[in-house]
Amino acid sequence: MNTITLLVFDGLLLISIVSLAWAALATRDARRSVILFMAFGLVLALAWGRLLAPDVALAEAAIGAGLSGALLLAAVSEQPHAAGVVRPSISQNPGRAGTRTAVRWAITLLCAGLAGILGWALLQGLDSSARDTLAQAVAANLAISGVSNPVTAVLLNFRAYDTLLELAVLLTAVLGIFALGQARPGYQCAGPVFDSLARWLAPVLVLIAGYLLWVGAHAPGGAFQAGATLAAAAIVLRLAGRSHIGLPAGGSLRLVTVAGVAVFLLVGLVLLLLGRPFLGYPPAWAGALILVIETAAMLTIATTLVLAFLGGRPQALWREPGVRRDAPPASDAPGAAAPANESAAPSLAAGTQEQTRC
Amino acid sequence: MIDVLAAVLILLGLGFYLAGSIGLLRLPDLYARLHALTKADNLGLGLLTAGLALHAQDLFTSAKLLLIWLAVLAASAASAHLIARHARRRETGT
Amino acid sequence: MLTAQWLYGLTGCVVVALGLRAALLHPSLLQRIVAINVMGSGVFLVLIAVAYRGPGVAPDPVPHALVLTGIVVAVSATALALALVRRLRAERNDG
Amino acid sequence: MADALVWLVALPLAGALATLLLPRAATAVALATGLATGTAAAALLYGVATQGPLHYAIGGWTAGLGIALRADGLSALLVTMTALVVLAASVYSSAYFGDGSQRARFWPLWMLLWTALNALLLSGDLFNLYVTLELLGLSAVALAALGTTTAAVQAALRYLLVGLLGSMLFLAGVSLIYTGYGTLDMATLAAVVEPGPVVWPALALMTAGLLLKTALFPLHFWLPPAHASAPAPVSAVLSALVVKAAFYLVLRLWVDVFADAVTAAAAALLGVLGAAAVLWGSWRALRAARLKLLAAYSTVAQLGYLFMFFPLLHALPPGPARDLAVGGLVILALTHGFAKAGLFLAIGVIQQRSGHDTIGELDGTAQRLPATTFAIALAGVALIGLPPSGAFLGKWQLLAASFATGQWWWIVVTAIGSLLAAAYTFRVLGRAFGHRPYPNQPVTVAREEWPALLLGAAAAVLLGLAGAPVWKLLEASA
Repeated sequence: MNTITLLVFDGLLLISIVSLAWAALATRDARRSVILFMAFGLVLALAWGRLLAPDVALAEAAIGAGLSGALLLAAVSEQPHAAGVVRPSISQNPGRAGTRTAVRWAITLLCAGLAGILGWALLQGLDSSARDTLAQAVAANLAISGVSNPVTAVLLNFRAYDTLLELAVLLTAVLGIFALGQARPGYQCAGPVFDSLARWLAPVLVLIAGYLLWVGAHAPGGAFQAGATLAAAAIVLRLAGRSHIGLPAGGSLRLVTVAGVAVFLLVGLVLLLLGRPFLGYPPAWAGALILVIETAAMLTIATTLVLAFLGGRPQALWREPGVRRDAPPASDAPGAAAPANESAAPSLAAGTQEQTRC
Repeated sequence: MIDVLAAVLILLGLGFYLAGSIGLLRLPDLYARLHALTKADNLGLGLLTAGLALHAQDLFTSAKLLLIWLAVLAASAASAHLIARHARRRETGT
Repeated sequence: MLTAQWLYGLTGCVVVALGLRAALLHPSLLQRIVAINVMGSGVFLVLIAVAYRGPGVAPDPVPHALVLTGIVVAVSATALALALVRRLRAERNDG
Repeated sequence: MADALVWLVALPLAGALATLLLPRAATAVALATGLATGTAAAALLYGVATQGPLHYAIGGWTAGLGIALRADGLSALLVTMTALVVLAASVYSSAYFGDGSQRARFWPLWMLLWTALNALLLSGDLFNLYVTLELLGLSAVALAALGTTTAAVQAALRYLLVGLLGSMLFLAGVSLIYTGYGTLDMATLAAVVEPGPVVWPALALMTAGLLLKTALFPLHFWLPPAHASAPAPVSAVLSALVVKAAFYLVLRLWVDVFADAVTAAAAALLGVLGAAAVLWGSWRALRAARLKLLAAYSTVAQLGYLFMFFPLLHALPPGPARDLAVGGLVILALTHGFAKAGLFLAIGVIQQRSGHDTIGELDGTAQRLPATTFAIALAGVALIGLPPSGAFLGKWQLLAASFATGQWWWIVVTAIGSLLAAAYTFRVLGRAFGHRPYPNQPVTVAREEWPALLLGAAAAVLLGLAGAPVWKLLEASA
């Protein structure tokens, strides 16, 4: 009886995943597509839970569906209500409709073929028995890894180098966003209901973030989920129209943005200079070092995700050297990126340039 | 005994979820559908978490389950209000 | 090979194909970014399906860590892509 | 000596953080870190030359569990080339970017790009390669988007979308490999892998992703607009290093890790695509209206030569003939790196001084900017493959290998490609030496012209005359 109900549940879950994915990608309306994508992310988090991957389920719900959804919604809300910025798709767009449908069919067949090959290779691969070597190695070394949650052990000890580069990827994305222009204008002050919700929700989210960070050592949780929850608190405050959402200003903002990678690199290099391998924590100190790195990583992940949500350089907080009004010298010579004036399209609520105190 | 009570609670909760979903599909306009969603589903969730809390091994887990219910209550109430206000404003054009 | 493994794995392959098709064909820039995210989720579905070891057994933690890293990389790439779209639209509006 | 592997990644990353924390002193900090990384690259080259391939297990964990950094002759040479090209372009950038805020945004991204390049060239783990590919892609796009025109932003967005597609395909291949073999470390994989239903699709997916990122012929549409609209030092590094890093990965997978899973037909396909890239790239370069577009299409063409080596390497049995061919491939890649970087830097000087880079209006450039025109000429010599340049040695080995394996058609393509390369180089030089009615005084911009000249000289003369150590190093670390 048990396996039948499980099979039915699996079937329903998978059908909803595929249909949500298909629906999100088939609609012409960008707004509908983003909301369906967020639903797809949440159902996917359910799938991770079912496959006994609670850490990934937390991250998918918080970052995959939550923050990606927030970024996409903020982008969609700025878009003129026409169906998105229509541009030729990546493949050259042939003129006549006849060839265009031919190309569509060709690409559809190509993707179907890819799915077939991928599935066939996957089934062949699933037969082979060589897959458990790493799982056993992780279990064997878990005792000296400093944490008891195997996923955190892999993320912050065995494959710590991956996580270091991944934090660098996050930093690169934010620096790229800053180079592109100013932040979006703030939102209008929220009504009493949403304002009281934000007033109550933000502290609870900060508390949950601290709990997730601490629990990550021995149970599902960790720096990424905690950072995403902290970012959610700041984003709720910003949506409620607050101008001060907890981001430090000036030099300390730069410090917090850099803290995650800096602490990780510092710990690695200090260990290197002490004769141990790079990022090779001594077993006695591993737990404490991992907690220090995770705390810095949480702060950096939260800050960078909030800065990404702002969509550009927060003018008051991020000060840059050089001429205040950047005068563009010779033509292609890279004059300063002309600060993109705020796009005309109204955001969620027509935000005034300077936020009213609320 | 506990299992029977938990099963009853969970079944009741599912019933309210079903009612909420049918309401979402059948009711004519936005405001009615919002009612269906926020009222039926929240009550369904309350019963569901109560049933699961009975199953939970220790008090701490059941406390967390109830916390989930309270958070969803607050979030769905606020978002329903926002959606209704936004729709209202678009209709009356203010 | 467990039924859940190949069930979720093949779904992952289907989702990858859906994402790739929309990423290549969809006219709207924003939805092409959504398509790439969906394609990434499909690959993650394959990875986690491979890690699954059965109802009571602890799964293989390495793919879980890989997918966690992949999710954070995907969100940073999406943020940069959306900032580029926003800048492109700002340039077009006053261009 | 193996610590150099770690310092090569840690130093530029620390430089990126330092330039972000000290925006006013960004240029000084960046140049200092650059020199430190350059010495680390020299130490690595010396280490590989004396002790053979180096290996560093990060965190002290065994290769399967943890991530291993590895450097053999090929990656040591490419890391050294990266260091030299990035250092030269950094000196150039210190004079190229006018105002403070632009410079403060440039340096952190520049150092992150360098980190990604070194991390990619030294990594020995497949998933780590995915993360480095993403870091490389994002930093390259962010730098390319520093250009202020709408075209730059549009090209950067298309480059990002193509890059993400490529990374996703690569990740799909990696997940198949993990499904089949349960390990991500390339060394253990090389010993275990055998042709079969898992390896072929995985290799095909990974290669498709990498071909998107290295812009091989049918998938090259995103490269010319992205490289042509980016600022000059960024274009130089994009063309010389970023696309080459993706090529290095294809080479590493096809020749080293999955060598016995590669079939003759697959290698021939890469060769044919390479040949098509040579012809199409050279033709479009000849017809390009702007210098930067010419250089970008020339990149597409030069990469075609590198891909033509694949069927030859597959046909040659392991032995002295094959080592010579591999040496030829490496020296051709190195020469193109130096020459293309020098060319883009020189074009940047012309663009900044005369406000445009349209080939039609280059009259009098030789009088006005003598050193820059000389740098373009040196780079042209290396792109064509005239005798003193390293490219001559590379193309010579290409021809020799074609004779040895009897695959004569690559010779025809190389001849036509070199002819077209000569055509588009002399077209530019002919225009540059055209006289203007009233000659104006020559202008010299030391800090911008010296890097271009040194890179061009390295490609055109140094690598040609002192090319032997490349072969010795490759044998020492085979």
